[in-house]
Amino acid sequence: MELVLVNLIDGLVTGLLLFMLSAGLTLIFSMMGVLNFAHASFYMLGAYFAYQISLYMGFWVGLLVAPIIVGIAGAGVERYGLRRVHQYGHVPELIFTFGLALLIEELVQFIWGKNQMPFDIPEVLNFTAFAIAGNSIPAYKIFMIFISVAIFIGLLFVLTKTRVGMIIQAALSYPRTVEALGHNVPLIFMGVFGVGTALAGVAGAIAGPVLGTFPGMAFVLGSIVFVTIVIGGLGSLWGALVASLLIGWITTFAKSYNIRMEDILNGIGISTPEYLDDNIFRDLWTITSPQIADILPYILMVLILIFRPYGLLGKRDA
Amino acid sequence: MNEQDQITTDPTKPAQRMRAGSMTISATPWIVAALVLIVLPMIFTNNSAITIMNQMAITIVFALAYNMLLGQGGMLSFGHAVYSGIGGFACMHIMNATEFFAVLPLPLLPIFGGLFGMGLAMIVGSFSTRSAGTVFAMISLGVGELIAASSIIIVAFFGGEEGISGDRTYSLPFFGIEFLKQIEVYYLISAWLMISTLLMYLFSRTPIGRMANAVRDNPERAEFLGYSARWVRFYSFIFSGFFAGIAGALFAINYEILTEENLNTTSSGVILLVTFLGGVGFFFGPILGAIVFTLVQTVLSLQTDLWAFYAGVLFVSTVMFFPGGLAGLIMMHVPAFKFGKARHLVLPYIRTLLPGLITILGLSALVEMIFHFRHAATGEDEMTLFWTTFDSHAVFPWIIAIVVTAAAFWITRRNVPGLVEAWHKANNFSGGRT
Amino acid sequence: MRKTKQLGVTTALALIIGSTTAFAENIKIAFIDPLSGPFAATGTNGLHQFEFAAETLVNAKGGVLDGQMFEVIGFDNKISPKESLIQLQVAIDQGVRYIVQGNSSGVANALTEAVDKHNKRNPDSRVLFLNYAAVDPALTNEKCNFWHFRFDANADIKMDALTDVIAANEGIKNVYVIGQDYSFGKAVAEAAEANLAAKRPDIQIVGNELHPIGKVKDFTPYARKIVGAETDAVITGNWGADMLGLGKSIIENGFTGPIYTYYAAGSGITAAFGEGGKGSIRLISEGQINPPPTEEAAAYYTAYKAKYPDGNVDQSRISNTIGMLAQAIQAAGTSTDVVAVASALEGMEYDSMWGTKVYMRPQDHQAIQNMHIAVHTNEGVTFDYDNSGFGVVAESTIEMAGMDSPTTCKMERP
Amino acid sequence: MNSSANSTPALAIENLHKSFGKAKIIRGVNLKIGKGERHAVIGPNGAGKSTLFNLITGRFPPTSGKVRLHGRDLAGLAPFQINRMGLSRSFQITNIFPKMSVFENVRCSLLWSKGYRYSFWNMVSRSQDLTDAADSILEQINLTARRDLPAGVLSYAEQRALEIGITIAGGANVIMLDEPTAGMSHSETDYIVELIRTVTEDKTLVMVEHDMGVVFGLADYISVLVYGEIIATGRPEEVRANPKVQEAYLGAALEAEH
Repeated sequence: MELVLVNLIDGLVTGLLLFMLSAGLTLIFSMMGVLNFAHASFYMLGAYFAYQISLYMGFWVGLLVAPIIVGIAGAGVERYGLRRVHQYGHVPELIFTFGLALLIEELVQFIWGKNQMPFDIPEVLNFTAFAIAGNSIPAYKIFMIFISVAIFIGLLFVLTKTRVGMIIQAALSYPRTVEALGHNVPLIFMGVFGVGTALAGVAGAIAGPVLGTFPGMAFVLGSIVFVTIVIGGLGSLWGALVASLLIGWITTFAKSYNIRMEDILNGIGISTPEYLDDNIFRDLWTITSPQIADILPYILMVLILIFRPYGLLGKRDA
Repeated sequence: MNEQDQITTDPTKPAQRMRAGSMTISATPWIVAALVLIVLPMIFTNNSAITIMNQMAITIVFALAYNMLLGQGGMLSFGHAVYSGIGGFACMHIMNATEFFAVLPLPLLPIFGGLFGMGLAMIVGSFSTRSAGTVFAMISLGVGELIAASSIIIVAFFGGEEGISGDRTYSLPFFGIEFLKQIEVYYLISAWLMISTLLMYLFSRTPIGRMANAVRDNPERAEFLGYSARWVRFYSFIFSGFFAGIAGALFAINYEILTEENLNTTSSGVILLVTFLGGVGFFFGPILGAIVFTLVQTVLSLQTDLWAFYAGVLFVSTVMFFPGGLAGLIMMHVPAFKFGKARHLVLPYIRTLLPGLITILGLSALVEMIFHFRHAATGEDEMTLFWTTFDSHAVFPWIIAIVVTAAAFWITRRNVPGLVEAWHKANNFSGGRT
Repeated sequence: MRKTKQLGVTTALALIIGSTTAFAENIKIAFIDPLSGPFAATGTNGLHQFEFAAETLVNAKGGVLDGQMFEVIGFDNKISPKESLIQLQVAIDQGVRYIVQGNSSGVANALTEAVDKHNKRNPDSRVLFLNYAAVDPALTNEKCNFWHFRFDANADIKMDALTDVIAANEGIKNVYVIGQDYSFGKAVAEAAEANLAAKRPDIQIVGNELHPIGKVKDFTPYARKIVGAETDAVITGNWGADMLGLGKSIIENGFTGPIYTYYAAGSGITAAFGEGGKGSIRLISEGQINPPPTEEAAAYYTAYKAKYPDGNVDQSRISNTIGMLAQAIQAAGTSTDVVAVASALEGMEYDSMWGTKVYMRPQDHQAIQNMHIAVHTNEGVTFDYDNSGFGVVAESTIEMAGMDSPTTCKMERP
Repeated sequence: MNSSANSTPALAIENLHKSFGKAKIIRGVNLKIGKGERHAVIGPNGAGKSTLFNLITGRFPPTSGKVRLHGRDLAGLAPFQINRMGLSRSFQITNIFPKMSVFENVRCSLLWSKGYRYSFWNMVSRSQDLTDAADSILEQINLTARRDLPAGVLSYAEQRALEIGITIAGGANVIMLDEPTAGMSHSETDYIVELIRTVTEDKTLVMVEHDMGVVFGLADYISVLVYGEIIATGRPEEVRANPKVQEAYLGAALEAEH
């Protein structure tokens, strides 16, 4: 039972981290129709900027400043790159972000080299917050939860209580109408893109020390962020939250418990073949849940798309 | 930059006029292509050139197959490598089925690859082609990731990380040819390149091929013309899967090994970039893309470790400035040629592009120098660039590089208006371009 | 029109390829490993070590035979088997007769088969494949061939040596095995299980699992299971980001015992582990860095650091590869007849500056040498890694590890 | 209507309802349209004319009620299936294939009815019957001169003409036109009306139209749709004289007309 609680906390951390990325992405996607493939690259930039700043001014300044730089960079990309490509249609836009992701990875390697960066948890947070049945919960994880929740509340507040938020909300559901109402849509786009990428930057800055700061970190996270927003439903902030947590918990529990395919198959009445080693399906029989934990979200996404194309909480068709 | 906008934003319009006009199938380009393919290995006799040409041919078939979806059917796939990979893996298993392979002439093997690619496309297409757009794209991503991931887990079929390998020479000799030599493989691949390209071209001229375009542009209208958009997409999808499978089979024949990389999302992403770089709006676009990308990946990477950086810049700038791809860039000159005004462009082009080229080379020289300065071993200050050896830690080479680049850039900027004017002059038959 | 374009482009291609075939006299060694992409750090560092070894051990001493120099040419294979095969062909066309490669057993498998086929089909331009780091046992067992030589111990030999050390440690009662879900990770797990069962039947394997390779973002759940299993030691074959992620996570979640592994040093990993990994991370590898085994080794390392301040000599086998190749060419009296060179390599005994004898076993072309268990620490470190103050210090040595290890190789000689 | 009393009507609508959420847009429409009839549906804005159209052509599923084409129930059929049964429609907002040439637009709309279906063994350019048929339709809609231009560059009226061409090309015997003259100048309207008259010869025509001149010039019968219900159906003069219609709709419009 205690282990369940521990897993819930671990899954929550993973899920909330994913949420910080998917929140920005879902906003960007639903407003601009852009599948921003470079989103995870901004997350990586956040980690690297935070690391670089932390070398001179400490972790906290890094955490504060890096997302701002990332956001400005993101807004710049929108203003000088995406806006230009926008006129050609969605596919070129997407390919633009695709190429951008490659380019950012190369740039990062060019500037910081190809090695892992020794980006570490700050000393003040490097202790065990509490322990559940011998499983220590590091203080940094609690810190991550707090930051993510604070950002979610802040985002919710801005979106539901402020004028800008109202416009963005409207733009999520009726992108064309908002334009017709005379709002400076390009400026809103740039702002949303900047904020979205800044959120990814925050995620990078706080995840860099725990998940590693290296040139491949964007690729590792890359497509899973899309999976999240598609499962959650495009344009739905709550959907992004639900899907992020769902994925966080599914993968955590799948890793924690050794559920074996053989047991499942036996359970539904298929008996194990006698000569498993020669059986062509032997690899299927021996699959265990930790083995496929990080693939499960993709299965979930395909199923969702087949049976509920607008996602869990989405209103619009994907 | 504004001036350049005008040159580049609507390259497709005159080209479309062309395309609409020339619907008859002319045999000349095909004969020329076949001749070129026959003659090429006589010019480039060394094995590495042949290997690279084989790689190009395989990429061309794959990119054309991909463009059946993206360019002609309007379906964006993030997981198309799996269809080519499955075809390749199936062929590899056939190669290893010694008894069957011994009575099968190698040139027939790609048919099996195509059928397996098509088979998988039928299964996946049965649920993924219900709609185009994001749903299709995300299903393709999900399925692609799943199959790529299972390629490592399901060792019995995919062979795990090492993949599976075979020996093409165990097939039934084909008129005495055992395919021991690269050159023999080259002609086999070239033959299939011609066959597949011709078939894919002809496909685009069939009723279903035309309707693929119609569904891409306006699925609803197509439905009210009696066609089910879903079935049209499905047919495009399985034919694309078929030719992707052929590309996979050619890969199997050429490399005699298939691994996880034939299925993974990186390969799927690369083929998307290749196709787009060449230009999705034209049938021959992916051919150009495949040639250029293979050269960048294989030949440029021999020259510099930063090749991926240049490739990234190339892609991003193609998308930003030439959304029609390389083919679009070429085709926007067709009207000028047609109206016999192309000669007006020659001089302005030289005036602009020459310094432009120097600017680009100068910039890349600076990038290389920074890279060398930062990463070269201590004491190894010498670097060779453009056949010149110099000290990257001295000031002088930097000054030269910066001055040359800046000067070339300045000249380029100065000559751009002249080029724009010449461009308008060469194209003013249409009267008042927008 | 498009075909004429193709013609022009391939003319350029021929020029470029031709232009790199400049020097004729040198003995060319093609280094085919990733120089771009996620594994570029390891690849670039390996290339530097090869260049340095060729320069220091061969060229500075006047070369081999009548003054022929070694020239190491880097080919970027982007860790892709397909690209490796293309680059192999390009290398052969440039007159290369010696191929070195190490990263990824998948690539090594592709290369060894391609080299075998190439040598069969083109007897005039045969090449040797000197594998300096790919440890899949199959390469010197069922997939062995005359052209392939391995200078690193294979995964089985390493595990044999590693379990010797574990078996000698009475305090270890429970062991947890975890690895990446692919051939190498599985081979490590199987070897660990088999060896421990034979040497210390009382040791209980409390966990044995695989995780997807390169896809895990958060290792915490795995770490929790390991900590929860109350194990005394962890064995893993992980490398790269997966090693770092797993190791850090295990330690952060309160595990204090030893983590036995293969690849957890250099390429930024030592620096990233830093203080946290101190005393926990234990590596099995050939070549002793700390304390420096010989003065020659110390001088070699110092010279290397002077040239590449950001680099590490983390693969001492690279200098063995170059040294043994030079010795074999010298003994064969030719650098072009690779059959003679290969024959000279078979059964060679080489005195390495890293304080070991290296014996190239003729049955399977597997190098036999001393293996060490080294611990990640900052105490007693003469040569640190990643300029972090941390490095690996040898704790125990297994003499000529795997000397009588069995092999299924049936070597076919030309 | 009377003329076709014995045979099954081309189109029969029985007690059709459609709601979007709580809003009832179509509230029990009954209508029979005989073979060869030219039938116009008119009504004020928001009366549900386009919705009715979309229900008939299978674009939306009805909430309840039936639509029969030549006596066959259309319930649950997809647009393409309805089209294959001989019903073809145009759209209020121009709906063509803008990137294809004018000729190809027409040719694509011929493919199914000419029996080419999903074939991948025929070359469209080799099929002389297709080319001839497409060219003759271009002739009919007066766009021969524009044959090889991308459809997207045509003028608005030409695009509307092309749309009608596409709609009739498939050889359907029931043609439905959704505001074919919307947004046109007088001369353009005359051109389109003439065009419709010739191309729908011997076919059943159902149209929604605002322009009363067009309606009274073309239609044999008129139905008036107000708030989702048909308040009157009949010959133009009957409808014109119907007091309910005058009250609800026509009055103002007719006054403006004269």
